[in-house]
Amino acid sequence: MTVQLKPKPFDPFRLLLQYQESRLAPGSYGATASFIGTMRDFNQGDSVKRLFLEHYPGMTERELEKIIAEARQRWAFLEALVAHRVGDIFPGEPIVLVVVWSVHRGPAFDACRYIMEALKSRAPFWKKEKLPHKERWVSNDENLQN
Amino acid sequence: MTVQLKPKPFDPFRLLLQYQESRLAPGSYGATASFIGTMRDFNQGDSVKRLFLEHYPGMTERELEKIIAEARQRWAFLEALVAHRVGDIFPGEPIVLVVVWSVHRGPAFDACRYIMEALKSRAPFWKKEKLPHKERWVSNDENLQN
Amino acid sequence: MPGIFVSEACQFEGCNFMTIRVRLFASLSEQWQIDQKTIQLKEGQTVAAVWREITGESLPDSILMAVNMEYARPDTPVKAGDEVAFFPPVTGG
Amino acid sequence: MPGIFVSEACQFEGCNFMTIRVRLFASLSEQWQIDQKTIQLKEGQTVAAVWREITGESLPDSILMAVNMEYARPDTPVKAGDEVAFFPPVTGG
Repeated sequence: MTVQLKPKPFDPFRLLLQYQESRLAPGSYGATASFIGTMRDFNQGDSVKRLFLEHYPGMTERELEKIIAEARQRWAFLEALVAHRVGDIFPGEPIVLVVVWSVHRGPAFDACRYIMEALKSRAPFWKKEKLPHKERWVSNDENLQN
Repeated sequence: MTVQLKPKPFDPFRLLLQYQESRLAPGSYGATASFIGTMRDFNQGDSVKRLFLEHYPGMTERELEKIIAEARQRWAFLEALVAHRVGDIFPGEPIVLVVVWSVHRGPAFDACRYIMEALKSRAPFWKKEKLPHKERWVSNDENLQN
Repeated sequence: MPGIFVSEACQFEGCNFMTIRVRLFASLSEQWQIDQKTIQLKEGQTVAAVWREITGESLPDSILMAVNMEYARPDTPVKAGDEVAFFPPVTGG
Repeated sequence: MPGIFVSEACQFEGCNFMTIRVRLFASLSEQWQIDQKTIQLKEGQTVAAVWREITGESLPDSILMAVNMEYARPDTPVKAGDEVAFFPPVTGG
């Protein structure tokens, strides 16, 4: 179970594979469910040039670890990996990666989604969008849909 | 929307990335949900050495395309890719890949799971397991759990 | 246009037999030692009749079936030139 | 052991003030021009009192808060040495 905050752009599939090779024996898992959130170049009808992602160092990691621990109490999975960008992000760049490995598919699907939904509603991250002529903090209502 | 049957081992993330680069503009999608089913070296308490995956050429592809079409009627997503192995498969090798790209996360998660569940219950594939001292066809009851 | 298929299935006028291609898969193929087979069947028959024709038995509940690569039921009618398939519950993914 | 914290917060005996570290994030940090601030507060106060101390206003419903990096509520008590954070609803992922 690992939580990683990424100040620089990262390759989610490379990270996934590295983690998989270092933590899981081939043949031990039957299901890998993953989710990647990627920065779009539009939001709420506006063109978005850049995103700044602020977080609360210490609390953010702790909250993500709690979310994974809650998921482990509900579903039997082997491993989970959460990686999240912080800092300046540009369109097309990955923002978040959630991966869950399990023996059967149910727990992988369920835990992956649970972690992602909980992250969206509780993990201390804040997005500020750089539009062509202004900046704006993203509101929670619209973010929960994204 | 693409369905691919794979007679040889394939790299699911490489396939996903190739598809993504050829079909989706960077910045156009915000969510990528994927599922990979991998061959385990155990099932029902037995060690499994090899799997043979039979299918019904023509009907299998058609049924997978129908499943994707049904998902498209229910959820707004941009692209979906389904790849499935056929033939001899060894432990640790990927069997199935389902990926869905969408603007927001809900449709990607929902459609990915829907496609995977429908594939498990309807797509004409049959698994035969090679155990150390015998072979057996996998039963549907146990397969639906896997 | 059933007339076209009848003339395809039979080589003489007034024939009321049709040609059906039958396919079995997985454990059924092993059990009945049939992979693919062409049979002649009277017109106006159903999928269940195709099964009886090749096995001499009635169709078990647990078996799935397709006509021309679309899922079908025991009472689905078959016509000349159809491909009728029987297979056990699927186990992919 | 509150005694330890009191002696840390105050440099003389009998002091009933405590030192609290306050942090604001995102739009709140911009609005109040405060990123991080250390305040002295009477003992036995709550998170809501910390907010009043730094802004002079009462705590809006829409604001989230944490004490020592755990989510808290307006009536959560604070003690000497605590880190109290205020932030808008989160928008990660």
